[in-house]
Amino acid sequence: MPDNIIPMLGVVTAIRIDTPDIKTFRVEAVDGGKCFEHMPGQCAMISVPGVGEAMFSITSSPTVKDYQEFSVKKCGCVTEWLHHMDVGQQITIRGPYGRPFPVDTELKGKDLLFIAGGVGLAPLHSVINYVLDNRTDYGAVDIVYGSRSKEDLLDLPEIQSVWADPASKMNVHLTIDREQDGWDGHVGFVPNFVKELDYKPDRTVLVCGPPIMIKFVLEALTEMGFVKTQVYTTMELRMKCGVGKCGRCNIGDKYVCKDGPVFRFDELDELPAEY
Amino acid sequence: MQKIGVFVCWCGSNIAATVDVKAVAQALKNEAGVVFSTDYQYMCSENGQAMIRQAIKEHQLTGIVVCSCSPRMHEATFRKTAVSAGLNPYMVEIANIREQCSWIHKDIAEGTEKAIVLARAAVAKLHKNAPLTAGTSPVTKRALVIGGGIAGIQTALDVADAGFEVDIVEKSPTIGGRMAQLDKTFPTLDCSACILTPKMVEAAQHEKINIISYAELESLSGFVGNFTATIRKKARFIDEDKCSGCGVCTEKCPSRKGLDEFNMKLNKRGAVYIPFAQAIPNVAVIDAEQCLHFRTGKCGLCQKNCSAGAIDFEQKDQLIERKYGAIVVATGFKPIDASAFNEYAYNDSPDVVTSLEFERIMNAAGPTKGQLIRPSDLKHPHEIVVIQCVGSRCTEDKEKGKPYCSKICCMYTAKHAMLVREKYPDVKVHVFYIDARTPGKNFDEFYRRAVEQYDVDYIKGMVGKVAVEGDKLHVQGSDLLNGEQVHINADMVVLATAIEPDPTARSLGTMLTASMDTNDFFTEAHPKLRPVESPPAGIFLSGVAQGPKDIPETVAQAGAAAAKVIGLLCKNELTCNACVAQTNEAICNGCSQCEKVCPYGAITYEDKEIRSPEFRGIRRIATVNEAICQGCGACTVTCPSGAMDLKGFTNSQIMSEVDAICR
Amino acid sequence: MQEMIINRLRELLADGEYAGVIGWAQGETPFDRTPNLFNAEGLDQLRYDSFCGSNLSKYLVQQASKTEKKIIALLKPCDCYSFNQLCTEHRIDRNKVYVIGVGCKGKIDVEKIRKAGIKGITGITEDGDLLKIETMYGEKEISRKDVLLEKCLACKGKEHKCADEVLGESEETCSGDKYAAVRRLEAMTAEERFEFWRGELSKCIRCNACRNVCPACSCIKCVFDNPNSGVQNKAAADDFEESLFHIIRAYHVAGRCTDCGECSRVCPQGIPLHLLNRRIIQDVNELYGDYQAGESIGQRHPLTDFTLEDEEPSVIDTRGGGK
Amino acid sequence: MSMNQEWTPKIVAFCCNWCSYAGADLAGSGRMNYPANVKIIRIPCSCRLNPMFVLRAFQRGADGVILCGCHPGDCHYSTGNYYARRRMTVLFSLLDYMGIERGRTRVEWVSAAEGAKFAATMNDFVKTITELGENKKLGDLRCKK
Amino acid sequence: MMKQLPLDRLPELFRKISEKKTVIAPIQSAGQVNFGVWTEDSILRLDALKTVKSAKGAFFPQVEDIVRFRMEGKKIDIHPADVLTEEFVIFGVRGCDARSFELLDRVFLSDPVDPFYAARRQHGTVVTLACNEPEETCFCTNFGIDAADPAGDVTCWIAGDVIYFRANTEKGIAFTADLESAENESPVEELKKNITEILKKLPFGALNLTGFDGDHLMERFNDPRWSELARGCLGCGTCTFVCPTCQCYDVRDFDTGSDIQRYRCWDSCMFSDFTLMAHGTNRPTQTERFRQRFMHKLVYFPSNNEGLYSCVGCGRCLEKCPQSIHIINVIKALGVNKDA
Repeated sequence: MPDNIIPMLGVVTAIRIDTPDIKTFRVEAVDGGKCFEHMPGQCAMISVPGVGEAMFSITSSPTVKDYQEFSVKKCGCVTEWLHHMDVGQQITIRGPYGRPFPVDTELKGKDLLFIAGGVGLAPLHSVINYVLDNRTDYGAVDIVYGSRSKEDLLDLPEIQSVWADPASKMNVHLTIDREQDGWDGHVGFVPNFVKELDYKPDRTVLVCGPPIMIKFVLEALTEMGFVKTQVYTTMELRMKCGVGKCGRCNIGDKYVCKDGPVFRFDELDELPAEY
Repeated sequence: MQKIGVFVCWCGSNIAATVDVKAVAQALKNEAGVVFSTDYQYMCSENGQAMIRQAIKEHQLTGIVVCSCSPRMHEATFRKTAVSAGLNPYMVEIANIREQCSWIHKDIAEGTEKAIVLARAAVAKLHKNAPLTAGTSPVTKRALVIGGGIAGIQTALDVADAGFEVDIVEKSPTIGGRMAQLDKTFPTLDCSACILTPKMVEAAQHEKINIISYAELESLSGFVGNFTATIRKKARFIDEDKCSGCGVCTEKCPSRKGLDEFNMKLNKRGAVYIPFAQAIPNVAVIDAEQCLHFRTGKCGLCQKNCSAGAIDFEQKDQLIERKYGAIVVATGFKPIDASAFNEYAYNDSPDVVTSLEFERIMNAAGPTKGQLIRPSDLKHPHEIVVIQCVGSRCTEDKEKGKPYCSKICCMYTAKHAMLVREKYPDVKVHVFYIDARTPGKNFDEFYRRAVEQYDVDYIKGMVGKVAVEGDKLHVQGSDLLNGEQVHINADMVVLATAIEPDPTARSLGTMLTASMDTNDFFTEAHPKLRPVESPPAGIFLSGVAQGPKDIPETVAQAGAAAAKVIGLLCKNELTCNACVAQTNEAICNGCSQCEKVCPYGAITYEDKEIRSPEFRGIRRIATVNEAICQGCGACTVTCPSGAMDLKGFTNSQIMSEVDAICR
Repeated sequence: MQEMIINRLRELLADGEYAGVIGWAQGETPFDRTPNLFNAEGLDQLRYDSFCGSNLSKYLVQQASKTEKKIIALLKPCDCYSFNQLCTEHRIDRNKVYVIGVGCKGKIDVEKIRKAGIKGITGITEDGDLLKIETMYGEKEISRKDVLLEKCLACKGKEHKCADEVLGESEETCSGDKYAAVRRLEAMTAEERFEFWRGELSKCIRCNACRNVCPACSCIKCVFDNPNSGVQNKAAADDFEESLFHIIRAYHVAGRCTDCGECSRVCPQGIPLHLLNRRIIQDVNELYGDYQAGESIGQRHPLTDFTLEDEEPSVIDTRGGGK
Repeated sequence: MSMNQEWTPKIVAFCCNWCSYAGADLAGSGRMNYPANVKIIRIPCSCRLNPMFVLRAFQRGADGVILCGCHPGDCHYSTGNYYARRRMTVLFSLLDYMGIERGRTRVEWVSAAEGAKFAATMNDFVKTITELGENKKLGDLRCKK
Repeated sequence: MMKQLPLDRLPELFRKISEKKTVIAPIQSAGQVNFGVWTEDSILRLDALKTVKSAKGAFFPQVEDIVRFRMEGKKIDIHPADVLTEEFVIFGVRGCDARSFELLDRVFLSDPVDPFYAARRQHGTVVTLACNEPEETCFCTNFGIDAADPAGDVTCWIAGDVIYFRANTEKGIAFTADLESAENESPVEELKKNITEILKKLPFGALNLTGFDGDHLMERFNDPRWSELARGCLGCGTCTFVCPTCQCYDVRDFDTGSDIQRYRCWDSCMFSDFTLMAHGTNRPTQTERFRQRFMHKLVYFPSNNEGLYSCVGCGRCLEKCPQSIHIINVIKALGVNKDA
């Protein structure tokens, strides 16, 4: 059966409400197990027939054996529909698409710094858990994560109970944009927080979040002595086919769906700033 | 995705006899989004409603479809049920499986199949429903009555008595209107002034009524509950606060060339005048076009003689801006111009008069002090001919006459004839008529009295020509009953002229966006059910402005309009219609087409900052005033981009219904 | 005339009062004329001749709102109707445009020359009514009036309905009864008409050229591009959708279409789209009184108006067609 | 509906809420029979009928579309049916011009008191459409099973 | 060895082929010539140099169903559409369109292979036809295409009233197997020479394409003249849809009432909603969209495909652009030699 256009069936086996506008869906194949294998940073096309098809990054780590998870922010008709569905609903899914984070090559053995804002944690979530499951392959791991408010922090229970657990040997730094009752953590924007944390420029950085945050994080990192070859991010553009044929998601001569979504910043520098 | 509950009603056997309700409930279970489906004997019963309430809570329903009788019957019921279970009332759809299904079909299979389709359509629509909330707007507790005739006065009095402020805007120097000009009223023959002037005084003295005379509405903006009117109070060159109405100025005025409007221009008046003795306000007015002071800069006799110092030649028009919650149109009528009817020699002989002119001649306060004399030679007439339907029921020449019946002419003609015969038994009165239309309490009796007791000569037929022959008027007409030509040498001819809306009505209608018929009468919001309202909310109709009527009808309508006004003004805020049009600003072109088809003037345009993927910047955008919009949807179809949509009946809702039906 | 226009524009543009001129630029082939915005320096690229058939009024929708300054537009007599209609619909601010009415004696349709079998055209010169055509296969001749644009055959006259000034002479090029083609269709049976339109519309490739060029189709977002409209569609998947697009388009511009003929001019498949609009125009004129969209600014078009005595829809049964 | 069933026309009737829908209700309470293949969609006013709805119905397999509204002059919103009248005239004429059978679309004014007229109109319309046969020209093939 | 057939016997040949295979050829319908299925009643127009739409639709149709979904409750059934299994012949393809198939192959046959396209390619036989009378809008010469001797499974020449065939591939040999051999190939040689002479006279026959390559990507992209070039562009898809090499597509769902039909259809990067997402688009004005189309053809595609341009010089856009803006404008305006 042709597999790059024709989707396969998935069934939603669990739904978690993360924030007021983000839900995480657990998807399994109809007969149980994962629909396909993937690597951290890769995406999948999920569709609701009659409503539409949209690309989502796979939030769960490849090391999870039985299912895949997707954290979805409500912002269009497909996501709207997904937010309204119940457990047991079938959806269609195809993938995995794109180039993953180089977890088994360039990132291996490195000291890592994850910087995320809002729903931007979703693509990094997969990498972080992958790193956690292969903890000895990597050096120091720091996670800087910020959101508008406490309620908008994705995966907070997991962050606090797993990532922040000393056994994980990861440093987690959370921040929210504005003061809030019941929050005694850091307050301030992510880029400034990164500067305050004053990392040495020997880390490999994975950053994901709203474009404006990425811009300022990049400026902050440059100020701190980081160079672009150290910094990875993921891109998001309108996609349809997922295989570099429909002609929609290119940045210059690269297709986000095929050559991305993970890019190193020095690679982006050689491409038109059309994103 | 909605979670929908479907409730199929048996309506006893009304539905269940020709629709397999269980099958319908079962079939609907398979529809996307339907999580609960059941049937029950009487959904509208307390038990049925309780079942709905329970299902809403138990299944966390986001919407319900009730398959039952017509929504015209129980939509409101089930909406209330939904509300009581915490659901938005607009998340209820009714599938009409009784009137439009079970009652018209005999075959169960057929009826069941159709009921399923209708229910599916309702489910499909419900999928696209969104909770709606009706907006509210505050109410200014003051009414504006345009026109100070009996209609306006009565409305104002009734509204003011209920405790609300009322302004009467009257374009002439005094209130009173046409009724003040009348001598006696039919069918009781009591004196018009005697019954009107107390009302005028009552209005003048009412602490809630403010009379703005010699003034006209200049502009109006806003909407029901929130109108802002600008009123132009014309300069009368008299300080209303100082003038005592003593009348000295009117006697001193050397100019005598003015034509007395109150007396239908049958006599002259000074340049400074008080329209009539009981005028309210009892204040003089200067006719600037006639006044020597204004024409030559000299004179000023009135000023010199006014002990109150009320004469103010420097007075200017004054603009008054005020907010109102309701507007009442009581602009009344005027007789049509009889000069177009020269076949009746109206232009050739002063002894051919209109009925209203005749009314003044008969009136004790009129130009002849109530003496019946001919205007030409002041001689007593012996033979009078009245011609009815002059300009009424005129279908052939639209320029000249009116297609409608003026309604009051038959009765006032009978009244005139009777009064003449009563006072001057020597005078013979002939009346040419087409039909004598006398429906009304005691009307026909009145007419018959004229014929039988007063021996008025009623001739069924039309007058062909009136010719001036010496000091006589040769009337040539036909008597249809006897089939012969009639020739009468009359001393006077009275034309029972048609009445037409006041000439200011048309421009006023445009200002109010109130619709009017081709004869310039204001159109009611519904000819049967809303006869005293104009289609735009907050505009009410009183008196002849809406259509020909006599005094009691006018007063009745004035009271009805007042009741509507009171009903509006006693609310602190208005709940708008929830199913109103709405602009999708991101795709509105600002092209102004929707505005053109809106019957209520609910759409205006604003320059707005738009940030959509297609456009960033400032653009002209249509805005719907929810307080005015009645939800007809005319705008939605005119809108080329589909930016205008109607809540509750959106494009996607209707298309979903279509899809479901055609599936 | 081109010289005269350029000289006048040089004068107007000299003091910086205007943001520029919307006109036609010389393209790569001898007869390519591309709409563009010119400033004083670029004026030597401006062309005005028999190949400037395109209607520039719609470009003003964007340009006039972008610039603070007024903009100059070159409009042919027929373009003026579109301009007025756009002003009526508040899509162009009349005060921000200085309209130079340019004379027009009919424009040439190169496609018609090609259709006449003339291949490899490398140059065209006019000699009165005669066109001398240089081609890769030798010199050819053709009568100018035989290759006028379809729209010129329904010329609305030589008057500029909105010009602030007029340069050059115009000539009416109307070929007589502009409803002749509509009537020919009406005379067919319903079956024949259906076959005619199916044949024509089945060629449609949904390139949207007709829509995008149409001055009446100035929607910020067209219903066919709007996922919420219920008719969004990018390609005609079957016969129905081919018709649907054109029916809805014709209906949406009903009462507003000035019959500028651009839809048919730009159709790559040569579909006579103007015949749909013209039929509506004919209907409206016959049923609701003469109306010319864009005759002046501020008109109320027949579909946003009514009279109490309007015909019932069943009137169609008794009129042309209906067989 | 099963495939082997004999063809019966599908009719969509758009009825204005104030007059014609009430007229249809009256036909119902008077037990006046008309074919079950007429399905009514309630709209607030005849002027709410977007030509797109008519085309949509045909696309989805309707064989006839009828609009019922208040009699001219009786519109609840005073002017709605006058606009509807012009719009439908132009639309129907265009469809006719494109070769669509004239009888497939109709406008009828039915007041709230005219239950009998409603039933008679529907009976007549169904008869007309039955004679015209299946709508083959304006249907979307993908919607046919 | 060439084969031949009198031109007037071509319908006979078509009739014979169409017993087993579908024949697609330039056919006139409602006044326009496009590739379509040949039947006895068709008006065959081999003399028409350019069909309005290119021949690409034979392999990459404007609309094609890919999968159907049936939904019931929370369940979904997936029914993929069948790929093509019948043989067909596309006859009368010109050299430029024939090249376009090779370019489309680069996209659709690269990993992962597009099954629908691949099946059509597998079952289709391409019969090309030399261009006896190239037109002024032709500029195929710039891309190494020989209009006098086009590629394809079979190449044909019409010389006088005889049509000559040369099989180039296995499929081609099968196609020509039953035809009689050509007695004399010199008319073809004569014709080719003739055509070659005409091709030399093409006004846009020798464009300077220096600088249009992956190495100069940023320079071309950042050229300030794009906005000037794009100003008259209507944003319609005429150029895209007549273009033999444009391959962008959209995937859409249609609710038939009983199921969901997913289909794909041609799309155009010139359309304003091409890259539109819920919160905006990365190509907000026509300038960016216009640039994308030509950058793709002249820079991005060659960058990913060993310098191969995604243009075959057919010239359809020159003839069909409503406002006469086309690739020649872009090449001439942005070409490196202009800067020099």
